[in-house]
This record gives sequence, structure tokens and C-alpha cells, in this order.
Amino acid sequence: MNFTIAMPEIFLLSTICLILLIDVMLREDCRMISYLLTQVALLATALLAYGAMDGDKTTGLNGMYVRDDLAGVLKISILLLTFGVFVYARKYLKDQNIWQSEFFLLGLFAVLGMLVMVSANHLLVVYLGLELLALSMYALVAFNRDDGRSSEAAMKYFVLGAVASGLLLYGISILYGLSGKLELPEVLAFVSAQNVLENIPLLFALVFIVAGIAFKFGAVPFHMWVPDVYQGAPTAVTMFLGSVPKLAALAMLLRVLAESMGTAQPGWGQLLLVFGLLSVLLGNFSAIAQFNLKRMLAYSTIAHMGFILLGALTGTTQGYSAALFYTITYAMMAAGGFAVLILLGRAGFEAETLDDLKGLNERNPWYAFMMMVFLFSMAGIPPTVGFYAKLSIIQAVMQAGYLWPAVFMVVMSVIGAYYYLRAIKMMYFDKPEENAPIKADLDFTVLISVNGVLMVLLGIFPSALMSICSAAMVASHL
Amino acid sequence: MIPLSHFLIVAALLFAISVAGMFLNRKNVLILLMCIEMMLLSVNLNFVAFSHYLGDMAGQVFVFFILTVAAAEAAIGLAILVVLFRNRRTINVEQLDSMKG
Amino acid sequence: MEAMYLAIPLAPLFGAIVAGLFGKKIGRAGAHWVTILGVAVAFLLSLVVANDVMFHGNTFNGTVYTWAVIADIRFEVGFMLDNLSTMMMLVVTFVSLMVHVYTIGYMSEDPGYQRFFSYISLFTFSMLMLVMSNNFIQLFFGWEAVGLVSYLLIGFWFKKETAIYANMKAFLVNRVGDFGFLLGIAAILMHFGTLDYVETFASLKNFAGGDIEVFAGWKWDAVTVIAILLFIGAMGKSAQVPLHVWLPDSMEGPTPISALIHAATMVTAGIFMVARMSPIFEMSDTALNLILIIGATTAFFMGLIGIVQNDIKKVVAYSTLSQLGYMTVALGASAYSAGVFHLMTHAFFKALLFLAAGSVIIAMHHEQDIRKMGGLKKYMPITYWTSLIGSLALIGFPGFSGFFSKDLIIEAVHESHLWAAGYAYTLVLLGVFVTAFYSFRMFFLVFHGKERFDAHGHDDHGHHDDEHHGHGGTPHESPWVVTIPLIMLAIPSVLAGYLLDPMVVGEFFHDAIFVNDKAHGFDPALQGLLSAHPGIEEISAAYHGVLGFVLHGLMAPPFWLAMAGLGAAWFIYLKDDALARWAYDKFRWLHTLLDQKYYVDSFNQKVFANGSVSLGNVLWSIGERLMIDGFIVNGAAKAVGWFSGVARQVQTGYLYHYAFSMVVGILLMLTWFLFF
Amino acid sequence: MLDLPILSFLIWLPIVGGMGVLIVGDRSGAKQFALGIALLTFLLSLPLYTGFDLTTPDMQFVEFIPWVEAFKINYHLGVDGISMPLILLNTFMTVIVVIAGWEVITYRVSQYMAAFLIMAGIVNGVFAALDAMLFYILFEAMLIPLFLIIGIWGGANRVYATIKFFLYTFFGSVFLLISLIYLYQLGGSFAVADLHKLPIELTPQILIFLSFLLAFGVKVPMWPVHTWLPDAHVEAPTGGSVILAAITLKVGGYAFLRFAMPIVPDAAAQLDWLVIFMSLTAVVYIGFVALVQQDMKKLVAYSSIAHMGFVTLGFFVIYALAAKTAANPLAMSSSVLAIQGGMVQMVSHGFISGAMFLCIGVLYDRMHTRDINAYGGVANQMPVFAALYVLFAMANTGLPGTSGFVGEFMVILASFGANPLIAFAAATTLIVGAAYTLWLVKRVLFGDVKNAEVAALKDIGRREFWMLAVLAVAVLLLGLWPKPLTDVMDVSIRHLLDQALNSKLCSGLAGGCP
Amino acid sequence: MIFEQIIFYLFSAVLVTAAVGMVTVRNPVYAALCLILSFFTSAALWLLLEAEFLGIVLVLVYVGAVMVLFLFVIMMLDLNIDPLKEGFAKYAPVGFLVAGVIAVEMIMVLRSAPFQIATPRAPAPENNTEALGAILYTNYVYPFEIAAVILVVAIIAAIVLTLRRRPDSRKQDISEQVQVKREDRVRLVKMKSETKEQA
Repeated sequence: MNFTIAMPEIFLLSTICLILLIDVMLREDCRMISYLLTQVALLATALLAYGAMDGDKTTGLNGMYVRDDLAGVLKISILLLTFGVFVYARKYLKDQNIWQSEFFLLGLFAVLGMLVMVSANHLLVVYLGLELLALSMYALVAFNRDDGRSSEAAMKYFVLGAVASGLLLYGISILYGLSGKLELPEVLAFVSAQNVLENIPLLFALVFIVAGIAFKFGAVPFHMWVPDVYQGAPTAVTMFLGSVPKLAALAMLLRVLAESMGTAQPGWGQLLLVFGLLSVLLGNFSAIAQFNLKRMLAYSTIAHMGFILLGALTGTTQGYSAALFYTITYAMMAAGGFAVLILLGRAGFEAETLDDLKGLNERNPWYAFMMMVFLFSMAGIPPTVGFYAKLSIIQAVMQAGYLWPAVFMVVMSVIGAYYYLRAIKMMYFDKPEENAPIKADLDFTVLISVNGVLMVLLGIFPSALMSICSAAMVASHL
Repeated sequence: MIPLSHFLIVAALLFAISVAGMFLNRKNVLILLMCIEMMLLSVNLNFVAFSHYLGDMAGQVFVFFILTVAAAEAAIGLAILVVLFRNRRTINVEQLDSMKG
Repeated sequence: MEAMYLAIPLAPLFGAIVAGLFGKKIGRAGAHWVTILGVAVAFLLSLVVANDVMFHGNTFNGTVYTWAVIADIRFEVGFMLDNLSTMMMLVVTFVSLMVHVYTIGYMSEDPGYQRFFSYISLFTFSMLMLVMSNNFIQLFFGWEAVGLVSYLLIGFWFKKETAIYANMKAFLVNRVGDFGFLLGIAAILMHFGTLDYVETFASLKNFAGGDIEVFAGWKWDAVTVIAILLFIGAMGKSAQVPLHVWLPDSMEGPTPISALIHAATMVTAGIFMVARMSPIFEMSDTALNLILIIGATTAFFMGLIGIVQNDIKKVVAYSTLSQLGYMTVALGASAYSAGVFHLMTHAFFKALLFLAAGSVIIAMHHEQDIRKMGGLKKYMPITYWTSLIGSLALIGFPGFSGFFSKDLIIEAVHESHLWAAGYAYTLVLLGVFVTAFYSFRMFFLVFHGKERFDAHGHDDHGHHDDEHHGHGGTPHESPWVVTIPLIMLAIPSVLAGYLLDPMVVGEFFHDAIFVNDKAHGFDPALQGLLSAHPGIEEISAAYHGVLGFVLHGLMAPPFWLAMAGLGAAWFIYLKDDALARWAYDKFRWLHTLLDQKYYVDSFNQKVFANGSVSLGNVLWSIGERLMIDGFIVNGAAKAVGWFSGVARQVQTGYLYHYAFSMVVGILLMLTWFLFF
Repeated sequence: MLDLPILSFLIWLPIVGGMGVLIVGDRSGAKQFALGIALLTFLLSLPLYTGFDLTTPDMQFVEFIPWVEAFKINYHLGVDGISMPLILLNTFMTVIVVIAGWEVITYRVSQYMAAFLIMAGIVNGVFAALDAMLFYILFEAMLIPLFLIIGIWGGANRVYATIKFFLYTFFGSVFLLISLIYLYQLGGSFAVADLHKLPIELTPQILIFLSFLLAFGVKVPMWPVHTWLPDAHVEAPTGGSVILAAITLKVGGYAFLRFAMPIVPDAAAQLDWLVIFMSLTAVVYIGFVALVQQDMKKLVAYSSIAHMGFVTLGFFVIYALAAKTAANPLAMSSSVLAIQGGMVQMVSHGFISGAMFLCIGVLYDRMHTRDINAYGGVANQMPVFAALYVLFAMANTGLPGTSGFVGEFMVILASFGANPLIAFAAATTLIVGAAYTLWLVKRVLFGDVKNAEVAALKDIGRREFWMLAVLAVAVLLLGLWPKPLTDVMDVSIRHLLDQALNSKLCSGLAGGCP
Repeated sequence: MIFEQIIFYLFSAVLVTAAVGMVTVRNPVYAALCLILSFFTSAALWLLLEAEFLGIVLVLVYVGAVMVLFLFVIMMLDLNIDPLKEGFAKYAPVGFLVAGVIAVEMIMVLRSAPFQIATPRAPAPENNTEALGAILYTNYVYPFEIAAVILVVAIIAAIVLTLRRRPDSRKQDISEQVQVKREDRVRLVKMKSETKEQA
């Protein structure tokens, strides 16, 4: 058996074990070393993933593992985003005095789970990757052990997450019962032979599987965990949770629905349409009523996920690549947005309400500008990348003939713009309520600047990333 | 011989009961965790039944992994429960509403 | 030659700019010198041009510059110099020059001295542009520009609440006229494809029975519509009923501009315009009838109001209204030349009257109530005699200029065959009596009788302090800068009438004014369609020299009516006022009606002014705030907010609800696929 | 000169300059730097006029760089006679606005200046964009600086106003986005020129037109989607009001010419009555609403709406004229006249409304109130200012000789040919417009000095004087001689009419629909 | 075959009853016991399906480990049982209705043709455990490794979450002892000398 095909995962796992061992031996004040090792591991893995991109689609490990450009793009995005998130997280952990190397370790496990999902070619592997990610996440959400809200959020996340994987598994079991197969290509072969809309048992399985996927996205009506978990989790975790795993969720959607059940699009397309529209609707409306910034961003995430689902439901290459583009850029802006929240916090103080943004422009114009860029990007206002993300999704949706959903989406994005504007209003139009200086290490400052500038740069020159996304889709025969 | 669907129906009943349990149980998070176990059990029953009737071992392998994962899940779930209890001195589901709206 | 034409309007403009922008630097003397020089240059050049045009026939019609070219439509600024426009130029520049000189005395103490000179020079420029125009767009330019200057000058003393009310009113009422005027221009452009006079008139002759379709199937005769629309413009500018309301109020402005703008020149722009457009008006009997009715109504009823006025300037103002009515009647009777002739004579004697009134006002320390004057004859001989000349000219005393022009008009109406001519004739005849009565009522009250003024107790009406005479001195004659213009104006007030022969009876206006009579004649093909308008033609036929005209006048009813009016005024105001008291007691309602100016002002105030504001308030509070903003915009925002509140409620915070929602989601999807 | 990418300079110089100002920060020199950039931009825009070829309707100064291949979006710039004057207007007003904020703005000066510079660059881009998506991006991006300008430097109720402004316009423009994407799918290109040629069936045309109407109508703004404007104006700082009135409103009008009419001519012809009705409502109804305003800025804002009603009226009356070609030999010329009128009205309104807002700003800087009742007799204390104010007020009432007259005059002339009733309704502005403007002048400038605050007023200083005087010259120049402007637009407008009046229905085309 | 059917229906009935019991009983300990019972009966059903290894594993792992852990936690938390089932009756109708509808719909689907298999398509392997093991470490080695990682995560997570240094627990920290400074040990307090009170 050729294990080298899974080189990035194997390398990452090995490094995790290494860090685990080293960390045990390190003194408290040398925690920085495990952090640095973590970051190096992420970058190195990203390099490996990049090296593995060859434009081909190869399967290995007895058909359990697939290596293609889609996986490559997703992995690199996941790893790099995680790298950024960890840089941001470091400040938070220091400020809140919950620095433990386990944060990074669990994070790395979650990343590993995501990588597994991304390269999964077998429903079992999908499930295991999902659980690896989920379990690490449950622990991370509860990471602030002395905070009741953190544990409450973890509890909710855990219960609902378990139920969701129960649903997914039930769907997989029915699918297995129908097809007798678990390998994705073979499932595709089975599904392709079916008349999907007539085949009630297959649709029955689809409902459960789509529900499991929708939960990962946090799409309505499987979204209930999102606001509570975002709010309760330590901000660093919320940032991680709110950005990187969305890529994994998309990977799961692409692998399970698009790749192995592409011909069943008329079936799951309907489901995603409903979930997507509901998400866009409810996410935006609920966000308006929020004054807790984390919670507001949670609802906005729901709305964004609706967009991604709507892009993916088209079943076209264009739709998939639009969804991928959207997800990558969304993850970047979400990370940036939460990073500003972290930035506003300091020892013994966590910024999480809208009021904490007040007068940021006076306190620090540059950070205010960055936050504004993130928010405008989320709202989809040009010249930020969020606009192109929305544009490509809407374009794909209309191309697939869904005119009215597209109209609905844009109207909702107007409503959505309101709460982003409100946040900008707090930063720019209000006087600061406190004047504590905003301090951050150099790496943090540089990274958030790069992050923000990237939002604008990608908004002006989106071509490169777009073509990467669509090339990945084409190379993966999606 | 018992037809496959009978097993599936038993599994479906378990599934439905576990769903009902989640809704009905408003006081104790532990029962929720048990309901989850029950749900997984129903899935496992499905897999085993299919595996048997399809004559394919993959289903059983899947069940094997589900059992493993479920055990790990239970461990983490209970750990969270303990942390929660420490912070809140309760595991009453109705009191887990400090975040809402 | 063309440079000279251009210099005529530009010279006053130059003066206006210098005095306006650099008033402080050049000082008071500088300001009046530069403007007087500008106007004087314009006057002298006008003389040269008039000589050239009138006696050598060198009429001119050309473009100065192209304003814009839009597709096939050219908008140009250009001059048309013929007898009509040169005559107007002469009148305008002459009166303006007189007023400029007069102003030196009248405004000598005013802090806004330079500004005033700048304005009146600017006015001269605008008026010249108006009369010299060879196309409608420039006409409209001048039209509005004189309106602007009038606005500025009425509100010259902008601290005075009444003044700034009056100037706004003047502008707005004029705008109502302009509204029609502009639409008329639009109609002309649409039907003739040009805004040039000559081209318009040329194509007019080929223009057979065009319609304007307002609604589907509702067509009006195009020329009638055009003529009426244009006439609405004239009504605004020339203060014809019901758009006359601004003119009496405009007396809030300094007296020189009352003379220049609101008596001699600007208000006659409407008359001039209709005369210019005579080919158009000639083609519509409907329009001419309307003009007759409006003009006659104005002539008589505005004159009546003059009887009850006590403000010296208001009396003259109502007299102006009445005289403008006479001119309008002349236009309606197709006696355009008579109308223009009266315009000219009126310009002289009415400017004279106003300036004389101003002279009196100065002497009375800005007291304008004629009841508080009297016996000024001995203090102000020059003013007295010039006023007498003006008044005689006004009432049409034979031999004075007004006699010729007014008699001509009455005669022309008499000859007119239009159905409204009967009404008009009656009113203009009665108007003669009224004119004579109010003119000499004022004259006697001011210059004869007891001295009713209290030298020590007058209240200072004008905010304009008059330190010149000091408080409390006896009235005395005004300085030479005031009296010279009076004398200069008195001369043409007497003599201008003798131009009757060439100007009306002769061929003077034949190339400028078009009348559908035998002498001119339309295209034979059209003659059947249109009725002839023989007014002037028949007068000309019966005309036997000036002397004959005067002699004839002595027998005609207008003369006796005028004498009756004069006599009545003498009897009542100098002899015995019992009659007046009796009439006052008996016809108190009539007095009230006149005193309230037929309630037109209060009607306008209540219905149009207050009505607009109420309408605005309703639209603002109901349309804007309640419906669009309140209901739709903020309503949408509120609905969103409400819905978001509801959406929020769903997120109860309870795990079992969360799980339940997932299950219900699954359930609904299953149901969808199973049953639909 | 022609080889230089002038348009790119005009877009990027102010944007980059604006960022430079941000970097300079609130240290001394930021203002001077900003003014330098603004002036340089203005000077750079002059070659557009001098180098303009009057004989061709083609785009000039064209730049083309492929941009986003995935959607065939190109960085495609160019100007014709319609857009060029608007660019000049924009660069000119930017200079004015920078000067207007010179001493008045004390809070975060560099950000203020930068916002206006960036705004200027974006707006230049909007007018120069020949790619629909490029246009859309800049159209939306325009919201950001203005949103901040109103929100940061605005009045007491600025947050409501600016968010209302943003959401209102954003709401309108998302439908534009949908339509553009739809067109892209139909024709496979975002190039404006291609869209002009694209045949479309009637039903989609109508839907697209309605979306255009909403998007551009909000921007213009047309009744009944205008209510953001008074609020935005009232709360915006003076410079913001000026830019809002002088520049951004023009984008809506311009977009009607560039997009709505040539792309969906049949729908425009079908629905011309709707637009004409809305325009006339704006003229009449809004006029009365303006009459009763107690807030100076609100009054001028409403008058802006009424004036912009003439713009849309002029544009859409061509369809009513086209229906009368048989009866009216002048219909084609009148159509050109109507559109010329609308365009001149836009440029002129840029000057006049800008000047009016500057005047109000001058008063506000001294008295810190916009309530008309707080004023009275200002002319006593500020004669020079009063003279200029009256001039602009007169221009606002459309007095001949000022630029305000030209557009209204042309539109009324042209619309008479279409239907005298339209002209009748439009011409009521002569009365109503004069009423509200003069009443404002009367209450503010004239009369006796009303109170101690007014008595303490000082006349305008050198900076304020020159700022207003330059505008006064522009207003008079354009009013006395609009030919230089109309000549520039003539060929382009004729070309536009060709497009806007010829059916694009598939049935009417040889090739049929794709 | 009758025997198998008897076994099936019997155990199924017990299984469902136990499940219902679990969600309805008041006492969490009873609920856990009900769950254990349902695991047992399930294991029996699995045996019926010839999945002997998994049946055993279910009993060993679930009953032996997981449920013991549950019971341990229940005991440890020492909850007050009485209020725990309040309001049950109030929500029962809705809960059972939804569950009922779901069950009905699922059953409708599960009775459809593809699931009407009466006999296995292929005979079960002789030795279930061996067959399972044979593929588990070959074909499924990759998932197997992942499962291992999952277990590691579970361990780490459980430790991170629950291990806490109690402030009251006494334990030795050598690095602290070594780095101790004089100030930490001795505190010098300056006091004014007391003056005698003058009586």
C-alpha cells in the first residue's frame, strides 16, 4: 500500500505526536515553543499539500483516499487560515490567561480531521474525519473551563452535533442499504443508475445526509447551535470555528453530494434551495436584532452559509467553484472580523458587544479601517472581495435558472447590509467609551493588515483566486 | 425468515423514540446523552441488518467504527458535562439558556 | 454699425458691472458717473441708430452669437432693428437717462447708492436686450431679466417687510405670466420649428389651421393657443387683470424705479411684445377678443380703484394700470400702432408724474399720503407745472400727447368689428372720466387747497432717513438734478403727440407691425379664413392732419368726459366735499370694494398663497412623512425589525427546542418528498 | 496627450492621493496635499475637453485591459459627449469641496479630505466605465465614502440619515446587479457596447427596465424613492451635501442614458408614461413640499429632487415624442433637445445646488443652525454673501442667463411637442420653484436684522468668496452661452437616440434572439 | 424459523419497551439501566443477524465501559431527582406526536421494495470475527488509524477539560521552590513603638 499519497496528513499527525511529547516536557514559560512548532507544522503541511497538487485525480489507501486539486486547494486554504487564526488566537489566549498548548494541539487535530474529510473517498472516512473535527471542536469550545457560558455552549454544540452525526449516519446507512457501497465513486455509479426523483428510499437517505451536512454549515433549520456556540466559546475558538471548518463543510458537501451523488442534484438541490433560502432569510433577520457582536456574526455566518449552499445547489462547475471562492474568502473575512474583536480585548476584558466597537476610528484608524473592510466585505460591497463572492454565486444561481432565488438573495443582502453598517457606525460615528490603548504584537498587526488589504486586493483582482477555484473544480471533474 | 424491513422498522422506532426523548426530557442533560446513544444504536442496527442481508462486511466495519467513535464521544460529552456542572452546579436543560435570542 | 448696435446694450451693462462690483472703490460719484455715462452713450447711439433706421431705412436683422444649436434648432442671440425697436430703444434710454439723473438727487442719502445705480443700469441693459431681440429666446431672456431687476429694485430697501413682500409677490405673479409665455414659445417652436421672429412670421403665412392636440381628440386651434399663451405672458408683465396685483405693491420700491420700470418701460414690455407678435395675434379673433376684454376691464376697473387711493404713488400706480389697459385694448382692436404710440406718450408723461410725485415725496420728507399734503404749488413751482403737464397729458387734454394716443385708441375700438369691442368701447369711454377724476383729485389735493401737512409731526415712513432737509423745514423745491429730468420729460409729454401723423397714420410701423387690413392683406388663400381688422385703416382714411384731429377731438365724447371728470374733482376736492361725503355714505360698499381692490389681493393671499402652503403642508406631512417615509420606508424597516424580533424568539436557548427544530426540518423534508 | 491614459489617471490619482492624505494624517499639510491632488486632477481632466473630437459618437480616450476573465469583466474606460462633461463637473466640484472644508472641518481632517478625493476617483470611474460590471462596482463603491462622510462629519441625526441613504441606494442597486447578470447570460458580455446591441424580448426588457428604474431612480432620486435625499442632505456636512447634490445624483441620470434607454429601448418606450409621471410628480409635488420646509437644507434638497425631475422628464419624453413623429416634423430635433436639456440640467444643477449648499454651509458655519426661522436680515450684515446667494437662488428658479434656465427651458420646449399637458405641468416649476426659493431668500436674507446672532454675523472671507464666485461665473457662463457644452454632447446624443429609439425586440431583428 | 421470529419479536419488543422506558422514567439511574437493557437486547438482535463480534463488543464496550461511565457520572453529580421530570406530561403529546409521525413516515419508506429482502444475498462468513479482522487491518487501515487519533483526542479533551489544579490541593512544584526569593518568605513589618498610655 502506498502511504505517500497521504503525505500531508501523515506528516501532520506525526508532528502532532511530536509536539504532544515535547510539550509534556516543556516548562510553563516555554509554551511559545509548542506554538511555534505548531505554526511550522501547519506551513510545512501546506507545502506538502501544495507539492501534491498535480492536476490529476488519484485515489489510494484502498480507495479510501483521494488526491486531487480540489483537495489541494482546500487543504492549503485550511492550513494557511489556521495558521492565521492561531496567530490571532495567541493574543487572546495570553490576554485571557488560558494559554495551554492543548489549544493548539486540539486545533491541529481538528485540522487533521478536516484534511481527512477533504481527501475522503469513502463515506466511512468522511464520517471519521467529521468526528475528529467535531470532537476537537467540542473540547475547544469548552476550553475556557471556568466560564459557564463556554461549557454551556460546548454542551449544546456537543448534543446537537451528536444528533447531527446521528442523522448523517442514518442517511449513510440507508444509502449503504440501497447501494451496498460506501466508496464514493461506487455510490456515484449506483446513484447515476437511478431516477432520483422517483426513488423515494434514495431521497429518504438524501434528506438525512443533507441534514448532516447542513448542520456542519449551520444552515437553517440546523443552525440553532451557531449563535449560542459562537457567543459562548472563547473568541479565539469562535474565530477558528467560524472560519476554517466551513471549508471542511464545503469539502464534505462537494465530496458527498456533488461528487458521489452529482446526478441526484434534482433531489438534494431542492433541499439545499430550501435550506439556503431559509438561512439567508433567518440569518439576516436575526442578526439585526443582535447587540452582541459575536452573536451577530454568528447569524451573519448563517446567512453566508445560505449563500454557499445556494451556490452549490446549482450542481454546475460554476456553482461549485463560486461556492469554493465564497467559502475561502468568507473564512478570511470572518477570521479578520473576529481578530479585531480579539484585538479590542485585553487582559481581563473580552470585547464582544457592538458597543465595544465604539469610536474605534478615534482609537486606532487603521484597525477601524480594517474592520470596516471586513464588514463591507461581508456585506458584499465592492471593491471588497465579498462582492465578487456574492456576484459569482448569484451569477451561478441565475445561470442555473433560479432567477427568483437570486432576487431574493440580493434583497436579503440589503437587509444584511444594515447590521454591518451598524457596526461600522459604532466604529466611525460614535465616540469611544474608553480609551485603553489597543496593543498587539507585531505578528498580529502585520497579519491583520495583510488580511484586510487582501480583502481589498482580492476585490480588485479576484481573477487569480477565481481561476484557481474553477481549475480545481475542473480538475476534480466537478 | 425475518425480512430486512422488520429490522429497519425496529431501528426506525428506536430512532423515533430517541427523538421523542430529546424533546421530552427537559431536566437532565444526561438523558440527552443517552438518547444520542440510542440514536446511534438504531443506526448501528441498520448497518448490521444491511450488512447481513447484503452479505457485505463493510456495514459491520462501519458499526465497529461508530462504536469506537461513540465511546470517544461519550467520554468527551461526559467531560463537558462535568465541567458544566462545576461551573453551573446544575445539568438542568432548562437552565442552560444563558445564551439565547 | 453692428459694433454700435452691440454697444447700445453693453454700455449700460458695463456701467452696471462697474458700479455693482466695484461700487466701494469708485465711490458714490464714480458710480453715478459711470452709469450715467453708460446710459448716455446708449441714448446717443440709439439716436444715431434711430436716425439710420427711421430715415434711411437701414433696418437690421442679424445674429450676435449662437447660444446653442440643438439638432435642427438654432438658438441665437441677435438684434432686430426696425422702427418699432428703435423707437422703444429711444424711449427706454431717454427715460432711463432721466431717471439716472433724477436718482442722484432722490437717493443722495441712501447707503445703497451704488447698488441702486448698478441695478437701474442693469435694468436698462435688460430692457434693451428685450426690445432689440430678433428671436423669442432672447426676448424671454430680457423679459425675465427685467423681472429680476424689478424684483431687486422693489426690494431695494430690503429691511422693509412690505418691500420684500412686494418684490416676492411681483416676481411670483410675473412668473405666472412667464409660465404662459414660455409655453407659448414652446408652442411656437413646435409649430414653426424656429424661434426667430422673421422665420416664424414667414412660416406663419403658410400655416393653415394647425391644431394643438391636448388630449386625444381635443384639439385647439394652434395659433389661438399660441396667441393666448403669449398674451398671458404680456398680462403678467403689463399687469393686466387678474395678474395686475403686483404693480400697486411694487410702489414699495424707490420712486425712480417706479417711474422707470413700473410706469415707463418694463410694464410696457407686454404691449411691445404683442405688437411685435402682431402677425400671430392677427390670425386669431378669439385671442383678440380676449385681449379686448382683459384690457378694457383693466382700464376701467383699475382706474376706479385709483379714486380711493390716498398714497400718492399708489394713485399713479393705478393710473398706470389703467393706462396699460388702454394700450391692451388698442392691441385687441388691432390698433397696434396706436397701442405702441400710447406706450410712448405714456412713458413720458407717466415717468414725469412719478418723478414729480417723487419730488413731492422728497419735499414732504417721505410722506406719501395725499391727505396730508396740499397747497404745495407755491413751494414747488417746477414740480407743480410739470405735474400739471403730466396730468393733462394723462387725461387726454387736447393738444397734449396723451390726447392723441388715447383718442386714437378709443376711436380704434369704436371701429373694431370684434364682438368684444362694444364692451371695450363702453369701458374705455367711462375710463376717460375716471382718469380725469382721480388724476385731478390727486393734483388738487397735493398742490392746491389747504396746507394739511404738519411740518413737525410727520412720521418717517421710509426707513430711508432723509437728513437732507433736516426735520421740520417747510417744503421747498427739489434740487436741479430732480427738476431737470422733470422738465426734460415734460417736453415730450406735450410734444410727442404730434408724432401721430408719421407714427400711426403713416407707414412708420408697416414693416414691423402686421394688421390684417386691406393695405397689408394676407396671402389671398387665407383671406377667406380670417376676418379683417380695419381699426387703424379706417381712422387713417378719415385723418386730415393733426389740427383736424384735435378739432375733431374737441367734439368727441372723450373730451367732454375728461372735462367732466376734471370738473368733478375740482368741485369735490376744492369747492365742496359734501358730494363726496354723500357719495361715501350712500355707496359705502362700493368704497369698501374699491378700497379692498375688489378683494383680489385677499383672494390671492387666501387661495393661492395660503392654499399652496397648506397643500405643501399636507403633501409634506401626509405624502412624505406619513406615506412614503413613515409607511413605506420606515414601515419596511419596522417590519424587518419586527420580524427579526420574532426570528429571535425562535432561538429560545433550550437544547430540546434546538433538537426539535432539526427534527422538524427533517420531518418536513421527508413529508415533502413522500407526499409531493 | 492622447497616448496618456488620462481616464486612468483621473480615477487613480485621487484615490491614491486620498490614501496619501490618510498617511500624511492630521498633521499640517494634509489639506494642502489634498488640494494639490484635487487641482491636479482637475487640470488633468481638462485635456478631455480640449482633446475631444466633436465629430464622432465613438468612445474616446479608450483604455482596455482584461480584468476578471471568469466573467469577462474588463477594465474598459472611455468617454463620449455624455460622460465627459460630467467628469469635468466632478473634478471641478471636488476642488470646490476641498476648499469648502478648509477651515470648517477640524475633526479628522485628513480622513475628510481623503474621503472626498477617493469619492472623486470613484465617480470619475463611474462616468468613464464602459464595462457594465466595472460601472456597477464603482457605482456601489461610491456609497462607502459618502456613507462615512455623512456619518462622521454629519449633524445630530446623521446615523439615521446615512444608513437610510446607504440602504436605500443599495436596495436599488442590487436589482441592477441582477439585471446586469441576466444580460451577461443573454449576451455573454458585460461590455456596454455589446449590451447596446443585444436583442431582448419584451418581457425581460420590462423587468430589466424596472430594475434599472429602481436602481437609478433611487439615485436620481425620483419620486417616490426620494426620501433618503432630504435626510442625507440635512445631516451631511456641507461638502457632503455638495458632492451628493452635484455629483452623485448625476450618476443616476447618466445611467439612464447609458444603460436604461439604449439597452432596453422597447421597455422604455412602453413605460415612458410611468417615468414621465414620476418626473412630473417630482416637479410639482416636491415643489409644494419644498415650499413648507423649515430647514434650509431640506428645502434645497427638495428643490434638487424637483430639478432632477426635469432630467428624467427630458430623457423619457423622447419616447412620447417618437410617438408623434408623424404629426410633428420637429420630433427628432425635439428629442435631441430634450436629452440635451436633461444633460444641461444635470451639469447646471451640479453648479447651482452645489453653490446653494455651500451658501447654506457658510451660514451654518456661523450660526450653527439651518432653521429658517433663526435667520432674517442676513443681507444687512453680509452684503457680498447676499448678492451671491441671490444669484444662486435666481439660478435655482431658472432665471434666463443662468445655467438653471437652459435645461428647464429645453426640456419644456421639447416636451410641449410631445404633449402640451406635460409641458404645462413641467412649467409650473416656474411658479412653484420661484415661490419656495424666493420665500427662502426673503426669510433668510431680507428683512431687518432678526436677532443678536444675525447681528454678529461677519461677511464671507476670501476663501468663501472665491469658492462661490467661481461657481457664480460657471453658472452665468453656462447660462449665457451653453453652446460649448451642447456641442460636445450633440453627436453622442444623436447616436444615443439611434439606439434608444430603435426596437431591440427579436422579432424586429434579422437574426432573431440568440 | 419460527424460533428466530420469536426471538426477534421478543427482543424487539423488549428493546422498544426499554427505549420507551428510558425516555419516560424519572430516575436517571433507571434510565441508564433501561438503556443498558436495550443494549443487551440489541446485542441479541445482532447475534440474530450473525454479527457475533459486534454483539459482544456492544455489550463489552457499551455496557461495560460507556454505561458504567454514565452511571459513574450520575452518581458523582448527585442530582436531586425529584424535579427532573416535571412538565413531562405537558410536552408528551407533542413529543410523541412528532415522533409518531416520523416513525410512520420512516416505516412507510422502509417497507418499500428495496428493503423487502427476505434472505441474505450472500451467506455470512463462517467466522465473523476473523472476517472482520481480516479487512479491518488491511482495507480499513486508514480509517482505523483515524479512529485511533479520535481516541487520542478524546483522551486529551477529557483531560484538558476536567483536570484542574485545585487551589486547596497540596502538591509540590519544584521549579517554584527553586526560584523562591527572600521576600516571599520573610515579611518585615515596621511598627511604631507603642507609647505608654497615660492613665
